[in-house]
Amino acid sequence: MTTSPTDAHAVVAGALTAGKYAAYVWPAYGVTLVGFVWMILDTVLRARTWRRKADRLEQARGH
Amino acid sequence: MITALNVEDLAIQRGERVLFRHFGLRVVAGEAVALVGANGAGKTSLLRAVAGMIRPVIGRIGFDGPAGPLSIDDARRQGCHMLGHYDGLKANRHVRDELVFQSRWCGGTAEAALAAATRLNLTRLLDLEVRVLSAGQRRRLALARLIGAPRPLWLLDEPLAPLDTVSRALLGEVMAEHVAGGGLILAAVHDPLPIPVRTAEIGQ
Amino acid sequence: MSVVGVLVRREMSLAWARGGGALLAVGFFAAATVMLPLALGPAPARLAAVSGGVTWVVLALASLLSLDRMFERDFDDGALDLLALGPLPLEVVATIKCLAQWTVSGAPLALAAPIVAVALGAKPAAAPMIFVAAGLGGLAFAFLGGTGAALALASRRGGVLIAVVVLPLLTPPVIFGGVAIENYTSGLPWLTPLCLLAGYALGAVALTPFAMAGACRNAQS
Amino acid sequence: MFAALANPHRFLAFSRWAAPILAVVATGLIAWGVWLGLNVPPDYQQGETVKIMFIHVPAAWTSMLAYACLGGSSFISLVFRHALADAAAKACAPLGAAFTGMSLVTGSLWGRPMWGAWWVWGDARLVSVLVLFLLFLGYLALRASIDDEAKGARAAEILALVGLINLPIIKFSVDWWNTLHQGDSIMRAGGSALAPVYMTPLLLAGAGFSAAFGAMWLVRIRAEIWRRRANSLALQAALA
Repeated sequence: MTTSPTDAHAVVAGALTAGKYAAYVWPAYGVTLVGFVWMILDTVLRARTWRRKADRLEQARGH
Repeated sequence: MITALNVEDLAIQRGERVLFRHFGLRVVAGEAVALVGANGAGKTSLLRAVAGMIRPVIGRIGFDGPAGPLSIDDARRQGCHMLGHYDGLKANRHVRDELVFQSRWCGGTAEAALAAATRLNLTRLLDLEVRVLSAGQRRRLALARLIGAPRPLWLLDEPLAPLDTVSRALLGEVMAEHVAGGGLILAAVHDPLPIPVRTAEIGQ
Repeated sequence: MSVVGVLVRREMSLAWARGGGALLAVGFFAAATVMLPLALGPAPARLAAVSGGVTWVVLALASLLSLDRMFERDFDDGALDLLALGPLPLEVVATIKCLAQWTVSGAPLALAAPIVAVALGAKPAAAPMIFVAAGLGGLAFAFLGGTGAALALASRRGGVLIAVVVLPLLTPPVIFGGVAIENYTSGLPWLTPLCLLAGYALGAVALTPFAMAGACRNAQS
Repeated sequence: MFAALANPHRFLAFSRWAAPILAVVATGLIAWGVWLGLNVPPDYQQGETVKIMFIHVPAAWTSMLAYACLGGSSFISLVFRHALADAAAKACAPLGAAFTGMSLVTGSLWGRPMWGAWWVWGDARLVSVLVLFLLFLGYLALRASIDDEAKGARAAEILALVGLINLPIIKFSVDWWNTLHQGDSIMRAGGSALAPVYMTPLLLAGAGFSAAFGAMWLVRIRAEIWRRRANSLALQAALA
């Protein structure tokens, strides 16, 4: 799908036009993005904190 | 008809803590065993494991009948009495109703229950509500089902606790008769039982 | 009298004493429905339109509220251990408890439902259907409510938790019951929804005792 | 397969490479699907709002997938007593609730321009997703309200199974209830008669959402394993 620069610009513009319902389309995508960001952050942070805690306790036990 | 209780290599875990490991015990007909051990050592948990309420992490609990091992579920539901700290009585019901229910439910008859009541001198209280009974009287009411519904294996968790000296002597007699009649008793106790017992230690 | 009879008699007397018997359930039922005209205004047309549906929803809530502590009292005072060591398995004990609950507060609610619905403006001709639907629905509410009560045993927080856990599961009977009443009053075919309601209720009677017994054993352990 | 994964160490090793790969696949699929979706010609009836479908419908699919995973792992944990299966169930519920929540909000935003109402009771799928959301809330409420971990786990597992058995019945009753109240016509956009130009981005986004759910689920299970390990280590240290 090789497009010259101007076409790329046009394609992007095409995608972003949401017509008169823009007020509903973008909030919907916004909510989904927020949802994903929260899930990813919560998941990754949870994994990191517990992993660190487990490793620290593992060292403390002299392993 | 349980003639023996076998506990082999039992380990019980509560939450993250392992209460005890490699606990073995065999109780045969005509024998009473006192479980001793520090508070929290797992005496109550062991009784509840034998009664089937707690699932042990490792180990096996078996019941032998006259003709070899019995089905565990039937043995428990037909041959075990368990008396815990709580007596299972409803405050707003009458003593007579609870007495008859507890005995009938465990396989006894109303007559046997009333006979047990006279034996444990509860007759004066029959028409009262459980609410007005003292702790000792409630414990005696709960004990009535041991006599009212004859079952071979008694699992008692500190049975003497709320009883006064007269009632303790009475319970001693009842237990002695039960053991003499080929019954088995496994009791978690702090103060010694009024009958000759073999002791089993739990915990370190 | 067999062991089952002994237990049934006990559970009936307990159910009767527990929620003040039918009095509390019907009391709540009436009180909640009185709120509706006060809130929506007395216009008969508006009230009549929602009478069947509102009766049905308030019936569900009344059923849930009147069963709390069904297992909890026995769990707290040690009777559940005694019941577990009885000749009948916990599944049967749970079934008998829910049936006692249905008889003691479900039946009076089913009797009260038509009266309340008609009071709100439903056609009196619909009364028999409302009674039957309330009876069947009450059965489903008693058994699913019992499941919620057993699950909440380990949590020391009955009441609202049971409602949060159980209400989504009540969607099918509420829909079937509401449609059955709706169709009956407007002359549409009402047998299918009624059979669906009966099917769901009987399914609940058949399956939930296993969940209740499992939850009780979990709480006991 | 379950026995193999039941061992935490083997699961940690497996998920160490599986989770990143799934994450990469998910990002690619979602980006591709959304990109195609944004370029789709406006629907004759709905105009641009049809673009919301490409995130609303996948979120609904994934939330149902999440509940199926919740029910499945609860069943395995209840019947085979795998501690890891319980960790999987516990890890899966919040994700399921989040996907259901997103699906509801996007569904409402989708319905608003077309039907003038923020919530469209007429759409059977929206209503069943709403009930699914309540089921997730019930599960999370029950689990949160029981302090003892082992008891809380089993009670929640029993509820998840009861919910799983009820899910098809709820779906049927809501759809059936919907066809009866034919008052307002249903939005056909999400229906089967979907032009391929709409279908491909929908499937891509759907696969992407599911892969994202899978990746996050694996990572949350890892977190749960470490949490339990940390707790038991702390306990042993205290008791030693």
